[in-house]
Amino acid sequence: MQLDVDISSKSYTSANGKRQQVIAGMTFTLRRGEVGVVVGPSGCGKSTMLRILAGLDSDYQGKVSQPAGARLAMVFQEPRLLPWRSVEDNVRLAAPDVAEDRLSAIFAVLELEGHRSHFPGELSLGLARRAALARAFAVEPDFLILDEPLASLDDALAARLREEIATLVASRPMITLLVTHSMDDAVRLGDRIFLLSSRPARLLHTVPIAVPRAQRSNELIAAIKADLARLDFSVS
Amino acid sequence: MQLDVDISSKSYTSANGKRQQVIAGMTFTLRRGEVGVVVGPSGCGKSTMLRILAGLDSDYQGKVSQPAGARLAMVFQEPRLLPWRSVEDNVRLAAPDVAEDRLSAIFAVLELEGHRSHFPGELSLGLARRAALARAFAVEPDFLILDEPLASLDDALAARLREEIATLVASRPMITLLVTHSMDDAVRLGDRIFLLSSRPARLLHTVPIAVPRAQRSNELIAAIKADLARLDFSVS
Amino acid sequence: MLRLLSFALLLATWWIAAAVAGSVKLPPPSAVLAVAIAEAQSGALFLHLGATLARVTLAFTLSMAIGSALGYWMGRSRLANRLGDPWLILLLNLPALVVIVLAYIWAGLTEVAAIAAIAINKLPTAVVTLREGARALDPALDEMAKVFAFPRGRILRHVLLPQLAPYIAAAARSGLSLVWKIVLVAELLGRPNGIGFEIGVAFQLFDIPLLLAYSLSFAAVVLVIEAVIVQPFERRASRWRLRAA
Amino acid sequence: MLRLLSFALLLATWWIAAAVAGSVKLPPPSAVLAVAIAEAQSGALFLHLGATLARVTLAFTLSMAIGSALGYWMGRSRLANRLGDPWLILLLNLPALVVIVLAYIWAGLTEVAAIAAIAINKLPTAVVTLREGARALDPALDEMAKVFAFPRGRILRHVLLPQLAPYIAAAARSGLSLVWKIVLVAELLGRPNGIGFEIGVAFQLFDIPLLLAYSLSFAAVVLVIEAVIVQPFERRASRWRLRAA
Amino acid sequence: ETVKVAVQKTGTFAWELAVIRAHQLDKQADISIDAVELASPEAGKIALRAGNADIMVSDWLWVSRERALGAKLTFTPYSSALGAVMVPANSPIKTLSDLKGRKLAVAGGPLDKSWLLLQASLKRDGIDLKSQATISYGAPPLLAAKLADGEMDAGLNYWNFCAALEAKGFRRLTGVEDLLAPFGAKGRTAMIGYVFDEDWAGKHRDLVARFLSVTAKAKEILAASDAEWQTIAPLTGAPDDATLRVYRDRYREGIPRRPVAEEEADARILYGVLAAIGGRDLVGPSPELSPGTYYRADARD
Ligand SMILES: Nc1ncnc2c1ncn2[C@@H]1O[C@H](COP(=O)(O)OP(=O)(O)OP(=O)(O)O)[C@@H](O)[C@H]1O
Ligand SMILES: Nc1ncnc2c1ncn2[C@@H]1O[C@H](COP(=O)(O)OP(=O)(O)OP(=O)(O)O)[C@@H](O)[C@H]1O
Ligand SMILES: [Mg+2]
Ligand SMILES: [Mg+2]
Repeated sequence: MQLDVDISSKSYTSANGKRQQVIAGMTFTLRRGEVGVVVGPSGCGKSTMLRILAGLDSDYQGKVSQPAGARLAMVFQEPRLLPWRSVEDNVRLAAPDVAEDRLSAIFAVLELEGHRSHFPGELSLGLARRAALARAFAVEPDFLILDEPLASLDDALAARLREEIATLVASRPMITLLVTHSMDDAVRLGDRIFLLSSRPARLLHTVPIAVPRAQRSNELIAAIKADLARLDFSVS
Repeated sequence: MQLDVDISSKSYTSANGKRQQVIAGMTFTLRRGEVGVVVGPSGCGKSTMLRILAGLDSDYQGKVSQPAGARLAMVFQEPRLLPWRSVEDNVRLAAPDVAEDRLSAIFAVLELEGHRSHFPGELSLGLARRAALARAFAVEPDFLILDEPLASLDDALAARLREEIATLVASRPMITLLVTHSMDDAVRLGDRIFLLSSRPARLLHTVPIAVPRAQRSNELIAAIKADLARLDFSVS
Repeated sequence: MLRLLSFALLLATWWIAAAVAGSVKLPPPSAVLAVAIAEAQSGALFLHLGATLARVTLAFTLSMAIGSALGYWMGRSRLANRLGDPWLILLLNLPALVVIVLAYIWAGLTEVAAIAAIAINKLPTAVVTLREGARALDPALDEMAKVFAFPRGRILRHVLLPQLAPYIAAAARSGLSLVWKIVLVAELLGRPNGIGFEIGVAFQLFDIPLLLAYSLSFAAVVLVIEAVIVQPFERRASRWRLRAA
Repeated sequence: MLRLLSFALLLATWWIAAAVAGSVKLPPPSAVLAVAIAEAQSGALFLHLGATLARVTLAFTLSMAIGSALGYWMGRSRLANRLGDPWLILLLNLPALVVIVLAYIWAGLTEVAAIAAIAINKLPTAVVTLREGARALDPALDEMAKVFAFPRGRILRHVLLPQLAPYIAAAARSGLSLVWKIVLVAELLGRPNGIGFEIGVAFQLFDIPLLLAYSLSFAAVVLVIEAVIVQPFERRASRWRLRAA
Repeated sequence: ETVKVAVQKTGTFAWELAVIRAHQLDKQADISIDAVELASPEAGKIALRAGNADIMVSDWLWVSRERALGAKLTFTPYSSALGAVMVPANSPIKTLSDLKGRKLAVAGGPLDKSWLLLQASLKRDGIDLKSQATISYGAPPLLAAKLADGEMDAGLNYWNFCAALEAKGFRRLTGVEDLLAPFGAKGRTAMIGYVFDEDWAGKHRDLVARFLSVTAKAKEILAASDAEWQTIAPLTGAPDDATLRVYRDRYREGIPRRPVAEEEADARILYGVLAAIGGRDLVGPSPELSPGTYYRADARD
């Protein structure tokens, strides 16, 4: 089970009729158990790429072979909850088979226990994003796509949730693809980091991190970040 | 012209009938030229407070005296653009008197020139947030409210925009209130930092930063952040 | 309750208008009520009301179901819209009388003809409303449902119906009133019972109290259905909308 | 174009149905067209069509304007809704015949009475639809407009109307068809010209081709208005919706 | 044997049917009358066309028109009662020519036969009523009400509405049947009659004959017995005895008593008058009464 991505080009025609290339070239492969992290400037085409990988957009040039039969879960960049269903129902609708104790555990980690019966309109943005995370976790996916899952959360909570994602990833052999603007998240979570150019997005560098996630010391992380910063500067 | 805030309590009744206190006590004053930064855990009540200050919610206990006759601008936590109007129209509708060169300057800084005629649905989240920032900047407000304006942007762009906010604030004597989860933003931009408890939000600490914004060295900033981290930990 | 107050106000207005206009031009509520009670006691009211309600129910259900499905389809598929549009405009603008007369001529003066004709009259307005609703659907939620592999039924119930609910409500309310208006014509032209039949008779006799008694009996039924079933349900279903006050 | 194809298909269906059913039960398009041309040449068609269109335009404009305003108000204010609801249900479910007869009785057999009666018949369906639209308005955008101190006109044009547009479109399309249907009844019962008047005559003579010729003339007008004005406008106004394909 | 008839619930045919049922005239003639009750005057035509009725009530004008257009319908007289011009009791309108410049309500529309006959008759006196009076067309009951509350100066309406007005004290300016003689008609001509399909009648001659005799007997009963009118009073919708009396009298006057051949001869004359003024719109393609419009009970094939 692996994800093969080979997008040679993706363009949008906007309402004013102009055509605009958004992805100019992107080839990589992710294997089971691996976490790929995508980093790139705002508006470069990251979410567009994720939509293609999730099978939501087939209007592109190239070929993407999604892991066959894999259960997909995605945390969109906006929460995308059903406004007319409670937080709990939103999660249960995506994961009807989730056991009550697992659900409780997820809600506890995300500090959502008190909000189970709330409608999404009654949540703060941070809470709504966590609800979207809860939904993705509850699905127990084989292929997990996360589009900036930790934005709009405070540092302490974000750190805890990052640990949670690491735990989840370790617990099951799944393919994970994460988009983030936080180098810290990237280095702490990723097995490989994909650095994208600005629009049209092109895969500039693939930075593998060989040290297993659990063994990455703060020093190592700082070192990798420094390396990345140098790389990053050299292209943008 | 100043903003006096004295909210003793604010509660919501949710759809399931339960009543929940969100703000437990918040008293502060902001003067012209000052930048207040609000920092608090996710879901504690920050956006709720901003809505009260913006005059969007009057169902609370206490008293808020908005700066009389002040022109208000707000960057909501979500972009809140009119989906059926182009980016440029969205900005112009809020600021009909904005001069073309000023508009161009704003779009240039926010790297939105290429997106003027796009509809919001054709933007990435980061672009949409920048459009919302452009709208607030174009208004030339006397009272500026920013709810996590730099979330979902890449580090380089965020740093540039932070400078832009600093420039704007320096150029006009206005009252600014900023909510952020980034301590870096808080220390670099704030004159006073308000630390809130988790829900119900209570004003835990007010940390003034005496050194003018322009003169804050990286060391000073690191020192203040370290101080804050200690404070922060002691309460949460 | 405010609603009752408003209802009382309505009756009062009528009473005063009747007093001013004179009972020939507008009979007072009491006169109409007396006629209604007389008709009810003779059983005629219930007979006719029952017949009409049965037709309304059938035609309404049929046209809402088919109309909603067609409208949804036309709102989602450009091809379906292009193909269906001329038919839709024709059906929309065919007078009720014509449809009913043609239906009776083809299928005889039968219950089936009547109900089909009524349903055909109402169908296009449901299509038009639901088409707008389908066009306004949020693609972001579609994508969410697709990613999480929602089966069809779950999409319909939890993603589509809540978004279409205001359109369905509008189509249902105005549609029910349309069906009722057309049922009357159908009954007038070719049924031996029903409120429309009685209204026709009352009109020929120019018996205004009788006319009003039968006309209002249906409004009364709808009023009760609204108060007892529809509005409590709507309140529940729209709890998620957080409107100040 | 697809639309033309579908239109041709419609004509073909009619032709075949006429051939199968026999021209007594359903005259073929050619027969109806011949009658229409004869009526057009004598000028009668344009006279009656003109009279009806004038009434339709007036009653439609009136009822859409007032109905939309009332509907908006009832959707936004709970008080207005509570107060207006019984009246709304009554008006919705009052048969067209009754309203028209009462209007003629009170205001005489006049143009004013006819138009008022038609407008009153259509009014509640516009109210019901716009009320749903107003309930579905996004409070987040209201807040945005308030913060940036949008003046009333700007809110109406740039914030409210685009959100209400699908509801207005639904109310307008189904409303136009309703107005037209009721105009016919009003003309049938008490006007000396108009399509409804001619349909009444055709109906008395049981002259089906004449009946169809007049009925379809209005559908033809609407078809042209849709194709030339409404749909291009709608396409422009909904460019912002990004639907795949 | 069963005959299906379309009956307007408020029409006179319904009264006769009630008499037939009450006296079991149908049983005696060994036929069963299956009445399709309808609420509007035009519904009978639908019922006939749709095959739900074998017999309905309409006028020979329409039958002739339909024959000319290809539908082989046929007609046999039912009633010679026609509309009348009614004015309020104290109205200054004394003769038909006084209608000039007045507001006249005309039931049934521009092609109504009574209205055409009235126009034709006034044309002989050089009056073009259509342009010289203010005409309001509309539904008969509505116009009757309009005349009753004074919005109209005069009204031409169907006989039953006129009867009700008469009972309210309105004056009968003239009955349309009174206008016929100057055109050359020999007597009261029944415009209204039973209408049925020629082929159907051809196959059921005996049934038609028995049906006609049954209804004729009912007419005789209503002509002879005042008590009978009390029993059918609720059907007529008459609010009081006075109205019922006028209904009764007008009904009795309207019973056709002339031989069919005479009726047909007069119909031919009137057809010419109507065709001249109503034109093709009214009569269709045939310039004269279509042959076969009148049903011949004795014709054998
Ligand atoms: N309309 C509402 N009805 C009920 N509860 C609400 C409503 N709006 C907000 N809340 C609750 O109020 C609390 C504070 O919300 P608020 O949006 O102010 O949080 P916040 O501090 O801005 O959080 P974040 O950092 O996630 O944006 C949350 O617990 C939320 O569930
Ligand atoms: N439907 C669309 N039509 C036209 N252009 C679009 C559409 N969707 C996205 N774009 C454009 O494609 C580019 C990439 O968008 P995308 O959402 O993939 O960016 P992103 O990398 O996710 O950015 P961010 O970090 O802000 O989320 C943007 O410039 C955007 O304007
Ligand atoms: Mg994105
Ligand atoms: Mg917030």
